[in-house]
Amino acid sequence: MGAMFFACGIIAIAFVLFISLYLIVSGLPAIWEIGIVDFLFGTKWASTAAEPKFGILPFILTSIYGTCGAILIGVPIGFMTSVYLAKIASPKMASIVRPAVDLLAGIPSVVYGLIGMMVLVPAVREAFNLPDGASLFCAIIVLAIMILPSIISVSETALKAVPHEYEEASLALGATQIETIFKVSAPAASSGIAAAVVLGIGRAIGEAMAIMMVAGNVANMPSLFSSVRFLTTAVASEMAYASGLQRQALYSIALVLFVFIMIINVALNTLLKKKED
Amino acid sequence: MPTIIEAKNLDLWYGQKQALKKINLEIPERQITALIGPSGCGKSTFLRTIDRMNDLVPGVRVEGQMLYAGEDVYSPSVDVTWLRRKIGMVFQKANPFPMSIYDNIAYGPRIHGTRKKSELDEIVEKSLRGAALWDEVKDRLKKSAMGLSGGQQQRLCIARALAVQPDVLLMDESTSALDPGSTMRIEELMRELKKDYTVVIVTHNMQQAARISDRTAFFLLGEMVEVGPTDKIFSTPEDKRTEDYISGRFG
Amino acid sequence: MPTIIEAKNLDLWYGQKQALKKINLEIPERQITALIGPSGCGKSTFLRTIDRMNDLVPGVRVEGQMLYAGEDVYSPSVDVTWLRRKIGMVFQKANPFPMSIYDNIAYGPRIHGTRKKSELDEIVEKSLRGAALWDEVKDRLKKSAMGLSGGQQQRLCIARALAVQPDVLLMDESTSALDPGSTMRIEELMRELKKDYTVVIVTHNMQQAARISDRTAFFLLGEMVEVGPTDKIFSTPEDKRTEDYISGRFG
Amino acid sequence: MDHNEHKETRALSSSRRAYDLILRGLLYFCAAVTCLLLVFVIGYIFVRGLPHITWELLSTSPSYIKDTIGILPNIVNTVYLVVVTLIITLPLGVGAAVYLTEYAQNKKLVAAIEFATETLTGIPSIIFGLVGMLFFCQLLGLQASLLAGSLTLVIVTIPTIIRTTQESLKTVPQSYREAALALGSGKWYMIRTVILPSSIDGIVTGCILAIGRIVGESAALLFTAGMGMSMNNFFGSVDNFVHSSGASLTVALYVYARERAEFDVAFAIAAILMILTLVINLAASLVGRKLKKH
Amino acid sequence: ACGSSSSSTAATTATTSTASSVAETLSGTVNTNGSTSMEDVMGSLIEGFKEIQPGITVNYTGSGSGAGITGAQEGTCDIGLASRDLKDTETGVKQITVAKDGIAIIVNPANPLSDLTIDQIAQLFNGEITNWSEIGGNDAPVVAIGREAGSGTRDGFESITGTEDLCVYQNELTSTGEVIANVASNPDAIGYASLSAVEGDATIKALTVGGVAASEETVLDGSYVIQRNFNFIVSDGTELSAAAQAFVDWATSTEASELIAGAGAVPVAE
Ligand SMILES: Nc1ncnc2c1ncn2[C@@H]1O[C@H](COP(=O)(O)OP(=O)(O)OP(=O)(O)O)[C@@H](O)[C@H]1O
Ligand SMILES: Nc1ncnc2c1ncn2[C@@H]1O[C@H](COP(=O)(O)OP(=O)(O)OP(=O)(O)O)[C@@H](O)[C@H]1O
Ligand SMILES: [Mg+2]
Ligand SMILES: [Mg+2]
Ligand SMILES: O=P([O-])([O-])[O-]
Repeated sequence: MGAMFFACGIIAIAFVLFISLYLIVSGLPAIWEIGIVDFLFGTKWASTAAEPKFGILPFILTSIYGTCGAILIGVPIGFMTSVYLAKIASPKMASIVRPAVDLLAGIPSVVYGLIGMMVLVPAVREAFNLPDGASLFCAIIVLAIMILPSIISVSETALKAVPHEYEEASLALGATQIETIFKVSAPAASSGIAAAVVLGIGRAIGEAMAIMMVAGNVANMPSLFSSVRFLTTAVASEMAYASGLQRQALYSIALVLFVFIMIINVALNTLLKKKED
Repeated sequence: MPTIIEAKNLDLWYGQKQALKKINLEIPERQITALIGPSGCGKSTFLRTIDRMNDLVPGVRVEGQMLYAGEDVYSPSVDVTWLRRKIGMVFQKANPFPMSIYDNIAYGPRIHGTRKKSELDEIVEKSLRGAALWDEVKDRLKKSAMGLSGGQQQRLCIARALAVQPDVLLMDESTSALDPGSTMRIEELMRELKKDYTVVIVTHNMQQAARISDRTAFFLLGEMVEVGPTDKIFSTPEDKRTEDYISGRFG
Repeated sequence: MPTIIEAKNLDLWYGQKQALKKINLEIPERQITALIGPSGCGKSTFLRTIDRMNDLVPGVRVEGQMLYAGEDVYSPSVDVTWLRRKIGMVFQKANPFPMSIYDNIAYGPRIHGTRKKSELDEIVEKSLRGAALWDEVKDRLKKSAMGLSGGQQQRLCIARALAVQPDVLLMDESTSALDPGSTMRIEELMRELKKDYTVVIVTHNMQQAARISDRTAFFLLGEMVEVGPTDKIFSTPEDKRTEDYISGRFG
Repeated sequence: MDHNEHKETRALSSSRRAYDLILRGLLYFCAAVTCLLLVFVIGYIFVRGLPHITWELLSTSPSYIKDTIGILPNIVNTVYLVVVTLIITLPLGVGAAVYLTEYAQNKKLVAAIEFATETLTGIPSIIFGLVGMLFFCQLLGLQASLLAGSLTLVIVTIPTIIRTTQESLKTVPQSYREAALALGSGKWYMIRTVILPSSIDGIVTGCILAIGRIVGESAALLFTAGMGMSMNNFFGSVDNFVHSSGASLTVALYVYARERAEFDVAFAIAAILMILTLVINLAASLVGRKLKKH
Repeated sequence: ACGSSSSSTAATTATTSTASSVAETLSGTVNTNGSTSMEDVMGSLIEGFKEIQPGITVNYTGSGSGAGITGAQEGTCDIGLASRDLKDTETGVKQITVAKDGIAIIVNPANPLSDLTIDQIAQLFNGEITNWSEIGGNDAPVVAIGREAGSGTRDGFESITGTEDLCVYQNELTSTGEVIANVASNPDAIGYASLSAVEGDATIKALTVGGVAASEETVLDGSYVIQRNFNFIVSDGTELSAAAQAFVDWATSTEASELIAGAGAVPVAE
């Protein structure tokens, strides 16, 4: 029996090793063949052209810009909302908003994509007088909304874990509630809030379907109102039909994405560990 | 001695439950007043009513008056941040902020608008000296306050309270979690402090009350049974219940 | 009385730390042997070595012999499930399973292969009677054991141990968490049990050891200092340290 | 202390008041933005979706000849994915959790497994889709089929099951283990009769969360399970069971919204998914609350 | 691995005879994957086939012609679907043509233009014409909507208009339906899509090319030049399962012609 449980336990490691090895084994050859500099820093992706070009800088930059944009919008709003929920909202209000936030967290990403493409894309086209609304901007907004729930709930948990004594001490010194929250509670919860941010980054950089529906999917160098491809959507949009070097290059993109995710994972782990100490 | 704090017919309810019943109590300036009584009798509640820390508890209702320097602390013209600045509080469990020792002390002054480094340095030193902690920490002001021992942390909290220049210091069982050595140091400190401050302490330790307080008030089941000079309360209490409690017959 | 359990030069280490040092101790059949000594001296460790419950602790190392019925419990030919069946154990905190009273008692017999309803019914009744609990619970055998009082739960645990028909019953401070009434009932029960079982108890309560045990062994810092008839240990101990401990001079 | 000074400094200084006001304003503003977003997203989907949820939609297959759309096959496909995935992932996940809490001695190995599960949690679905397509569909020759989709989802959901089970196993009091062992129980018997029953709540929570993940998954399914919209008869033959392809509800939403421009159907599916999410969250919090009571 | 593992046969005598003269009943699953242009045709064929072979389930996944060809090569489906002919580089598979289809050039109904020449079309897509007013339309930027690189429609369109690798797309969409929806919602857009999907859709407008309107007749007689084949792609090496073979046989027989025509494409069976 023990051996069977051991086997089950090993499976999780096996999966991760399997996925990592698979990506490395199938992703490295194309990088090798294309040349690492041409691959990572090439600005043109034309995988099916007569003279194919495999530069993924547009995807990398788009993913970075998109993620940063989403964080820039999502984190302040999410953090402020979590403060509101943890410290200011009446219990009744909180008991309504919190399940709604959970609901937002559970909604499948295609649903966000649907609303994005039906509401946001046309609205952006109108508002900014663009030929087409599908753009990096829309992707950023959708991502910001999608990471909001996890940022809210993780930082709310962190804020709630701040010992009440800190707050009492601050209030007893004549600080106002707001001063107490921002000068004592938030710094005391900072590692938890940082974890929320990193989690948000992980979510945003890994999302594919929702942004596939709003970003336009042309392999342009990123700019706010142009149609762009992310690392994830670059894999998704050509995966079905790619063959040969093109397909290997897709693995290489997935490998790059995987490296990003691993970095984020390690960061998250360290932050959470630090919090425990 | 002039009275600085005075409760007049003070009633307090937590929701349905009445925790203080018609309390009348005068606390004179620059003395140590001890509040004693069995667990749950309302000592902490009374203390936290003085600087309105009870406002934080949902469903609290107060009737009657609590006067500080002649003014009702619950009157609309009183700003609670000002009130709490004038009336410092030290809690049972030492609760330094997770920051450096310096920042802990400077927290209050900064809140109240002192920004200049030189001024802050001065306040920090003065407060730490006032709390008899300066010599022990002067070399590690930038280190985290969490690294101090329990007794040092509690003195840090006293220093932090002193840094905003209060008139009154409320201490709720502030030595009960400490070892005898640390307790002794803090008791010495209190004796020192009463030269400049009015001190109100809550304690379960009868010896402590007898040792350091000038006046003692005995609470029971939300009522203030008896108050008077500490000697008198401990030697010839007027009320039978006070005598029973002091002689250890209940509580 | 013949010896049923015997430790010979028993050493035990938790990692680097030696918890038992060259213990030599004979435990006679159908008597109550009490192990006494200050906290941390190794009483529980000794008890848990008898039925090899220490196997659960990572990094435990045993040297010397622990004989049960003449055979070393650590010899490879000994099956621990058989051993633990023959040597029942009752813990300090009552630990009934979160199941019905009936299933708690039937748990052991079922492990060891008894499946027939009628047989189980009989065992359950007999064990509960043996633990003096039958009358109190016979109407609610199907109810959860968690609904019993602390004292009842502890007797249930004794009944559960009896249900697998052990030879020996080990009880590690099994009454220390109980009120005096429940303690008395369990002490009566032990006196009853020693007609059929060998009982080894660990207790901090000197009076309890004196009241119910036939023999007493005194442990100190991992050593077994002295063993003998209880009367003798409590009246005229041979070792100075035993005397000091019993008269309350340390521990 | 000087009494005049009291009077002067009594009210909040203007800079403090401004700090207070601005931050408080920001707090309320951000909370309001979030709430409006919540109301908008939830409201918009229900308003656009609910009217189009008809019995016909729920109970038929789509037909090109009659030009009608029904999502019954997608509902059935989703159920298939949930059931098959759970049947595989549950024993594996619970087994791994049992190994970690009951058997593992090697601290390093435990840490490695825990790190691995956390890593799996963070891997984006699209990578699961890619690897799943390559490994299950191509190398194992399963084609793009619901079975390949389920196997991919096993990898996706296993960390959830491991984590929730492990958490509740940790709350089982050590004294239950001691009691069982002291009665001569073997380890596996103890786990089966005492440990697992006591942590059933955690296992159920894990299942509910896994179902939520399966129902909401799209990127990992698009390339592994295909987009078939017709009714599959899974139990007709082994062949059908192993290699029918088909779209789950989320994938169908994607197809109808993107490729067919059938927005009413897409919103109807969105509303259904939203209701499912609501039910799943509710169930999880109910079980979670029960768990806390123990 | 394409065909062999894919199907079980209830009646073991699998025939390769042409029409499926309702003789034997087969069972199994046939997964088809590929061209999104062929969606309407496949949808109709699948339903028609279900009536004569109720035991066989045919699934259709619309992921583009390139995916269909790759799928057939790699065995991730039984039958690949491609709206273009195989290239020399695509080995290991063969094509079976089921129908011909026009590629309609579509604009928003609000666009005043109704006819373009092949040259004008090429210029609109390769970025030489950037404003509709240059060719007599509104003063508005041209929004060229294209398909993903693996698309058969894109391949057909670009090779016929001579714009391979030259097109400047505002948006690269992955299916026929998306292109139609996008053009329908953007007054300045121009795109290309399967005629079978465009016919009878009032949300967009199909232009005439050099004066010829796209229709079954003009496609069949070759006067509408932007056209291509609808093909089944099957593995060279592995034999199709009985169920898949039955489907292919039936779909390429005259029995299916009416259904194909009904879906807007031009049947080729004789
Ligand atoms: N936040 C609260 N909500 C409701 N009731 C409370 C609250 N705080 C205290 N009480 C009740 O008010 C009564 C007085 O409590 P208080 O804490 O003032 O007692 P105390 O004299 O300080 O006791 P102790 O010596 O144990 O600290 C008690 O019955 C207590 O249960
Ligand atoms: N699992 C363990 N790992 C390491 N050391 C242990 C472990 N259990 C006990 N010890 C150590 O072994 C020594 C003996 O412990 P033991 O529990 O046997 O004492 P005891 O006599 O039962 O004490 P008490 O009366 O407090 O129950 C102690 O020093 C204790 O710290
Ligand atoms: Mg108190
Ligand atoms: Mg012990
Ligand atoms: O979907 P396509 O027919 O254009 O490949």
